Amino acid sequence: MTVRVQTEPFDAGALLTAFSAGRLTSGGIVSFTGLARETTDGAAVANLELDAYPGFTEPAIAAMEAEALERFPVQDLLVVHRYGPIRPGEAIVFVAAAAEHRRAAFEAADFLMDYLKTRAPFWKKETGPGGERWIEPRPSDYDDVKRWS
Amino acid sequence: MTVRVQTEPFDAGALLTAFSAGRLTSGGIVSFTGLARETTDGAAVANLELDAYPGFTEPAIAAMEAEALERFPVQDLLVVHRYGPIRPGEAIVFVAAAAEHRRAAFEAADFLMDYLKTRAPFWKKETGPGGERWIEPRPSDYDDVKRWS
Amino acid sequence: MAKVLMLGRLRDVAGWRERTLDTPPPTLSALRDLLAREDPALGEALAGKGVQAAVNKAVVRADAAIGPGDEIAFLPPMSGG
Amino acid sequence: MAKVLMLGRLRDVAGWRERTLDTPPPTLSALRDLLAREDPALGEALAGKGVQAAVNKAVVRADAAIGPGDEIAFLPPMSGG
Repeated sequence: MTVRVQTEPFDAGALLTAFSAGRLTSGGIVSFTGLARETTDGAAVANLELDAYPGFTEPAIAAMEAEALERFPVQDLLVVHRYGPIRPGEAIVFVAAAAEHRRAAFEAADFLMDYLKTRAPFWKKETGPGGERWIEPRPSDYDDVKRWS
Repeated sequence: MTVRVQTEPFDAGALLTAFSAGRLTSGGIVSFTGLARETTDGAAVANLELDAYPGFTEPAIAAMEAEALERFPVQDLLVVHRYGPIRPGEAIVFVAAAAEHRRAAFEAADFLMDYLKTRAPFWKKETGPGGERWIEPRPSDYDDVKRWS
Repeated sequence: MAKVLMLGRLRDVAGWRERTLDTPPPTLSALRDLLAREDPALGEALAGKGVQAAVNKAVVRADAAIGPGDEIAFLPPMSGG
Repeated sequence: MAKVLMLGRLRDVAGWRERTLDTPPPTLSALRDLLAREDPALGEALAGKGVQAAVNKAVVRADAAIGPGDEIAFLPPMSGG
């Protein structure tokens, strides 16, 4: 289980290659890559900036991974999350789950994303032609996370 | 939408990098990589060989992609599937789904895997210390695909 | 002339993957009967649960007509992924 | 001496991200009151729905005790991914 919170851009494919290497007992690996969109609800987004609380954010994500490991028969989990300024098309978050059987890998990745969206200590500001706005989880994000309770 | 059926090994990470490139309107990309395990139900597997029916297998997978596109609001889908001899630890199948919102990408990838497991025109033979055996879908695979009907 | 293909475990049961018939019988069921007379073990395998047939790469019913130039494939239960 | 941190939109409302208090009040609620007296708009934002507080990087109740050397952070609703 690994958590990385970083300002540097990352290549999701390179993370998947490294995460998959040498897995002789895994049957399936699920990955999720969250990208910064150029538009949100039809409006152009020039830039996205994530605030994090280093020293608080990482343990909170590690606790989510521990919860996922307890709920689903997965072998390994990885979460990489950026903060700072992020340009459209760049990856914000990468989640990977390895399991003997695919169902557990799908569920663990899905669960982690729902938790990250509503409970991970990040704060997100979009800057577009209309100015800046802080983004909070959508009602659908809160509905998604309720599926697991 | 792309389907590739090939005997050559592939690197799942390189496929994910290529699939993700330049997606300015996608919010999320889900990938699934199916790997050849070294053991199945505790028994060592020396080799795996997949039989395909070229000219029949590709259109069958393309029809599954079209079905996924109709069911879920996804922007793009990719299925790469190997046949021929496959060594433990190598990837057998790669599925990727890009969508504006993550739920659709998760569901489309999950759906495609359930369909591939039970309906894709491949036939799988394992060779181990105990000899050869042809593998058919597990009862759990048939249960999984029923979730979508 | 018609081409007959055996996929997956049917290939191992038959001992061949592809065969050419100079004079194919007129229907798929007649072809199954012909193959079963030559090789009862293969006949049994072709009658097994979940075995489908395709003519010219399209799945067909058990009593479909076949003719010269056709490619007939026998497909055991499929399993990808 | 104690350190006070404002995360996310609270940083924009306060106009600062980090501040040092030479003599911190004894409780978190006294600290909220102090900040609200200085800056009513910040006081309102701190009382907003879903705003949590952490002392030394652990989330605490609204009436938690604080003291010299502590790091107190105010956290608006979180949203990763």
